[in-house]
Amino acid sequence: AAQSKVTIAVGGGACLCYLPTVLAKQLGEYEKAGLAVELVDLKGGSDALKAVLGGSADVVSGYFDHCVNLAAKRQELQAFVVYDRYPGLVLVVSPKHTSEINSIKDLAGKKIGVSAPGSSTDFFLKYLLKKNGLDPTSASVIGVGLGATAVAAMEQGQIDAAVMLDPSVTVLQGNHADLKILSDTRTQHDTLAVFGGEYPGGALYSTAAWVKSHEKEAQALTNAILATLAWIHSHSPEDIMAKMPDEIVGKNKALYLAALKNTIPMYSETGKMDPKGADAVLAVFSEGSPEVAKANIDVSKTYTNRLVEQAKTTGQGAK
Amino acid sequence: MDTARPTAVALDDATVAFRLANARVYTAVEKARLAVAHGEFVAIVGPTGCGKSTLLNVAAGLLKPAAGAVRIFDQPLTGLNRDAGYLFQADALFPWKTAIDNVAIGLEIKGTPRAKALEQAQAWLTSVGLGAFANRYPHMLSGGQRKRVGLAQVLIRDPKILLMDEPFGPLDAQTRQVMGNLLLELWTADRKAVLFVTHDLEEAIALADRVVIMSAGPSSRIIGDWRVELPRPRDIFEVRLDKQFHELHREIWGVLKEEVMKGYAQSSQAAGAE
Amino acid sequence: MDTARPTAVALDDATVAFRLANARVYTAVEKARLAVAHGEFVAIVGPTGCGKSTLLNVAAGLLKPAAGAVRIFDQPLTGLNRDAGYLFQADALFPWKTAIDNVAIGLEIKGTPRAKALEQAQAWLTSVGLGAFANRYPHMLSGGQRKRVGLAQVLIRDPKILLMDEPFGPLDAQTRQVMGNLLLELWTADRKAVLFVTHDLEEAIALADRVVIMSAGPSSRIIGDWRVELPRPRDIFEVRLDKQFHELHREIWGVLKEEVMKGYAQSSQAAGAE
Amino acid sequence: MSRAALLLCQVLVAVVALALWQVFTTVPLFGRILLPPFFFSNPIDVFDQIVKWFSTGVIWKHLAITLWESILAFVIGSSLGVLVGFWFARQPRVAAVFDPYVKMTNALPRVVLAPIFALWFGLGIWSKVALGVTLVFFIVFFNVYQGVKEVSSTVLDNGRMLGMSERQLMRHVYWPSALSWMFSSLHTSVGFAVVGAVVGEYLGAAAGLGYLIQQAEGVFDVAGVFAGMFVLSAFVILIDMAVTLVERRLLVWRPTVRAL
Amino acid sequence: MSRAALLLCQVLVAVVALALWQVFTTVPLFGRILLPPFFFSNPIDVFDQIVKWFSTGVIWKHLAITLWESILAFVIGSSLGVLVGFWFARQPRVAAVFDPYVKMTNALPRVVLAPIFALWFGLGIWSKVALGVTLVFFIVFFNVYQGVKEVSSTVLDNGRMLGMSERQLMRHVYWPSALSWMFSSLHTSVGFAVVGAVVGEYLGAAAGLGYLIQQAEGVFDVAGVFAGMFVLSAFVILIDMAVTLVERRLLVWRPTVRAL
Ligand SMILES: Nc1ncnc2c1ncn2[C@@H]1O[C@H](COP(=O)(O)OP(=O)(O)OP(=O)(O)O)[C@@H](O)[C@H]1O
Ligand SMILES: Nc1ncnc2c1ncn2[C@@H]1O[C@H](COP(=O)(O)OP(=O)(O)OP(=O)(O)O)[C@@H](O)[C@H]1O
Ligand SMILES: [Mg+2]
Ligand SMILES: [Mg+2]
Repeated sequence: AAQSKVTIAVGGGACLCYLPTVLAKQLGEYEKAGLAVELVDLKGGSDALKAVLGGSADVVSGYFDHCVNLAAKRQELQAFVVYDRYPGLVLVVSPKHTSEINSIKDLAGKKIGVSAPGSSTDFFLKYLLKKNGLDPTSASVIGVGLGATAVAAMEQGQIDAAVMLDPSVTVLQGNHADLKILSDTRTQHDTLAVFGGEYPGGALYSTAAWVKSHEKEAQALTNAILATLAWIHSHSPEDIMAKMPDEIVGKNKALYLAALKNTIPMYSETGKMDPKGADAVLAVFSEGSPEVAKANIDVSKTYTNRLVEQAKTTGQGAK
Repeated sequence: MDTARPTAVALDDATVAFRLANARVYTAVEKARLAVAHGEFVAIVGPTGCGKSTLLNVAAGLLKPAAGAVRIFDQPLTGLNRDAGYLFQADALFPWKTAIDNVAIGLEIKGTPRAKALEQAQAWLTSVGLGAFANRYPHMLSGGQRKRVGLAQVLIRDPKILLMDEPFGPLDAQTRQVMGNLLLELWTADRKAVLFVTHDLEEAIALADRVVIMSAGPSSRIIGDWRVELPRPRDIFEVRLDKQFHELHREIWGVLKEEVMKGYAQSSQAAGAE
Repeated sequence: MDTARPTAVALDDATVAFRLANARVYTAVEKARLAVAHGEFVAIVGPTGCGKSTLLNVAAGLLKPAAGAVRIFDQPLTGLNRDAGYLFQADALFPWKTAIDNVAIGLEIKGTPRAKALEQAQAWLTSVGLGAFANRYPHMLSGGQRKRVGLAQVLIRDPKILLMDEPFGPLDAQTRQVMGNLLLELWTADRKAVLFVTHDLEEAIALADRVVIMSAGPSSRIIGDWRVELPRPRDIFEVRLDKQFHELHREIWGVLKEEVMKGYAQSSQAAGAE
Repeated sequence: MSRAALLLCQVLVAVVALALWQVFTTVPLFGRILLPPFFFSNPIDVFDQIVKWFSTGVIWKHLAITLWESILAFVIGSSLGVLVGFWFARQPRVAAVFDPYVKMTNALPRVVLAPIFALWFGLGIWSKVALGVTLVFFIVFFNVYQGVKEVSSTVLDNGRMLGMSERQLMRHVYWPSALSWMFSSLHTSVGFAVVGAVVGEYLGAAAGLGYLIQQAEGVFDVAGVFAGMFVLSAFVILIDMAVTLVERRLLVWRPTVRAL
Repeated sequence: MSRAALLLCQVLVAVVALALWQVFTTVPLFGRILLPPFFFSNPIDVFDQIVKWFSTGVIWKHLAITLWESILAFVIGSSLGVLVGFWFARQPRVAAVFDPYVKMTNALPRVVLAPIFALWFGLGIWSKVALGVTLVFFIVFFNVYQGVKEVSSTVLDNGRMLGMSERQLMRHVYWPSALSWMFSSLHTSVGFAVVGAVVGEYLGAAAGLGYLIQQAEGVFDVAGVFAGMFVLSAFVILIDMAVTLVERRLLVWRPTVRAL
């Protein structure tokens, strides 16, 4: 059958949180579902999203929270399959400041790194502070990115703590066995504790209009992702790593594997959005952004579980 | 001056002033009045720094006089003087062109096909004694050689008005005469108006119909205008043996010498004058 | 030449060649042998393009001869000739310095305090007739004015050897004489070795102890060397009335004229020669 | 053209550009909006944002930091460029040996070097200055290097014959002669100094215009992004004016108009 | 210095630099490793990575894309720079009016513009080319603009008196006279063209050296990052050589050595 072409903009392909999108390509799941998918790597989730809004890509593989955020800007985006059930954000204390900081409460007045001001990591931090009874503005926020800059800043103690993602967290853990972690949403425990439910991380989403007009492609994508998720949970981390392209694994395989092991529980088993999680996203963003708080967003419009459910009923996806 | 011929270049009381630092103004030439008829050969002589080059620049349209007017063939001059060929006092060859290309460009600009332009350029280089130097870039030529390439560059265009600023300055006496005869030949064959600046009074008299003397600057003026009634065609070397030549020379020389000494005294005043 | 005096500049069979395109070589000067004693004034005359400037460049250490040697005060010359002052044929003033700064720099380099250097520079400008032009940048001066600033720039340093390439070229006859006398005065007061290139044979004889004639290029050689036995001190203008002067002039002129015509014939060969 | 007329023309250009921007972002032409407001905001919103920044005063702190970084990057980068440019031009052997390495270094994407800068210079202003320096340096260096080599050989020979030492040649010949080359590169590099500072902040900082812009980007506030860029550009003009003043002062000797 | 000796020196510099790098990243000095391998990798690993890329052939595809982007950016950017530079220099009014806007534009951080380029030019090579063009253009523009203004006034007057039209002046006077200015800027901008392409890929792409570098960075594979930068730099040298060849050809008329 003639394959439809779909371009997926990935918000930073190296991040383990986006692994299912890449793995699906490696496993050939997209082709099986009748799609020719091109993955384009962008620097961050918001760049990926802009690529889709600008029309140069069809679907974003990125964090769901942007859908909510953009609803406040009257941009209708809709997530149709969620592959991360936990957000994977980790609040880590710099090895140089381990002794001073024992809980989130100690963060008042400290310098805390986030990937970028205004990013998900920033909002997450503000939410945590608020939840722990601190003024969200009481800590000074420094953008340090997600990569080596963040690691350097943490190692040198230029910042007191940081919100990080994998593999950076694993790198730090590898160098510092006693690394102090204040909140680890790679785990079910902390995710539930912080958000009171599963909190959606990476998802495939696009404009509501696209989802509507490209029902077939969206369904195919959903099927491919669900198949991949099932494959992930039925294979060992080593198997998964073996499937990933060399340039993404890099030379330090041990590091990648360790990070992967830390991350695997994060991947969703169902591909479904937990409505509580969606509400939590809104809550988080309302905290940091008055604009979102005021916007009267109907969260239920920002996602749909319909395609996942259809996949299940037709039995194409997860076995 | 025979009034039948049109005036090729006319300066009507042209005054030229330069702006100096501190908003002061230096009047180089004041109320210069000069008319060069078509086909007339006028030599300008004057002490160094009196404003000879300035006058040529005005006639070329490169400088606007602060007061007075310039007419070219009875038309007021606005912008460049398109009828004139100008051999500059300073080096003005295109350093990125070989000697032959420097000469040929004068024709190429008019649309002459390149092959033909090169052929003529080679002929011109040969007449100025540089046939063997066609492929040299200007920096590989001696001072006198560069000047002669410049001469060929101007002459090849066959302009109606020739402005020449010390064209034979860096040449030896012999070559000067050869070049002078070449110029006269050309001018006789196809009469042009020539404005010729030189420091060599003998050369001026030997070549020109009229010799114009300028006073020392600042505010230099035209202070003398002699007709040279020597018969044409002249041979530059032989004309010097003429008695009339000597009388004229002595007469002009007297005026000139006085002027130079005056200028020297004027311009060498102690500092603070400016 | 009186052998008691040391030799200031000696060229021992110096041959100078230039590389042209296509790996060809142009031999400008061949086996030039010339010795200038300390305190001697030597004028070089020759047809245009024969290699006069080239010789001065060699004596200045700016050009290395392809063969032969250069000695300065009996030492082989390696690198620049630090004893020489060189007045270039082309414009070589620093365009970013005013006239007075251009002159003063010669002293400042030696470490003279600026105030004193400026004072002397002003005095020098006055002697070359430019006292009132001290604050002009070179582009605001006429050709002859620039040359005179250059002259002052070289003379103020009081070098032991003077290399001068057509120093009076763009000056009028009167100013030439004034400058010539100035040069002679200086030279008499504090004898220097002078190598003086000129196209004006009369000037050469009037100024120099010896007049050297070069043949036309390529591969030009020194073909004549005349002593000028006119008594010193000389007045440049009056010396021309001397009978001896005229004889010498006629003699040298005869050789020179022939040379120039030969050179003209040689170098104006048709294209293809190069 | 008189100063007033010139200013008028300049203002006119700005007005037309802003008007077009406003129209294209708000009025649909041929059935669609040419510049989607999501990407381009519109001049009114941008202006609002700028006014808000200045009226509340929040901008000053950020602006001061960015300006300070830019100026440091500019000064350090161009001084280094001038020094090394002169050095290379005067030491042809050194130049020949290092030439390929300089060119290689110039091709390194500075963004990738950000972690190393953060490591060496910390997250404060110095890592941003370093980033700016790596941009400014090369622009100035290449021009000064060429400028020194372009010195008129007659003038140079004159200097040498007047007995100038290498240092005096530098001061009296090479330096003034290479000035217009240097200033040309300075005009280019003013902009790049600012770009370096902002990009540096963008990659990791706690304050500065780059930080503001990134924050605005994070919440999809395009008006904020554009406002940041405008404030930036306006200040570049100011720095450039300072450069032009110095240039005029140092290049008085150049021929300008010929006569009255 | 002969060619062989020069080459030897150059190799020597490289060897020394690599040796120092190796030592500093592996041997602790004064109790600590000066260049932590986590940030600096070491030459051997980098070399391994490069060899692997070339032996498996994966690099070619990426390299080809990046080179193509760089060359396009370089050619388009410098052509535009030359054209606009000439235009501005010959139209002083246009130049005066637009001058501040050009300078403002030059100060915009290109990284921030990436989404707009993606909007206009898609995610393929053209958005990267656009980014490179915005860097190259300004460098060339400012130099050409200045170069045209530096034409010797005597030579220019001579051209005008010979009756040259504006076009002929352009071809026979301004262009050859501004050439050395132009080439100086081209040497600078070769590097910037590549930087533009890589940064563009770094911000969003599916292939190219910038993409490779970003992937490597994402998994903290510093050797990969450095390997990418090395391959890049090596190719810049090649492009620069091509520019130098053209330069030599066009500037034959310049005085070089004086005598045998
Ligand atoms: N741009 C300028 N600014 C100020 N003064 C100038 C400028 N150009 C020329 N002058 C002055 O105008 C006067 C006339 O200059 P001009 O070049 O016409 O002299 P000239 O007669 O050609 O002299 P020479 O025989 O030395 O070439 C001189 O005193 C000179 O200093
Ligand atoms: N760089 C060069 N490359 C090739 N040939 C050169 C170079 N410089 C000078 N020449 C040639 O060498 C010869 C001598 O030149 P030089 O400048 O010494 O002549 P000159 O005697 O000073 O002439 P003039 O009286 O015209 O100044 C000339 O034929 C000239 O063409
Ligand atoms: Mg003159
Ligand atoms: Mg000469």
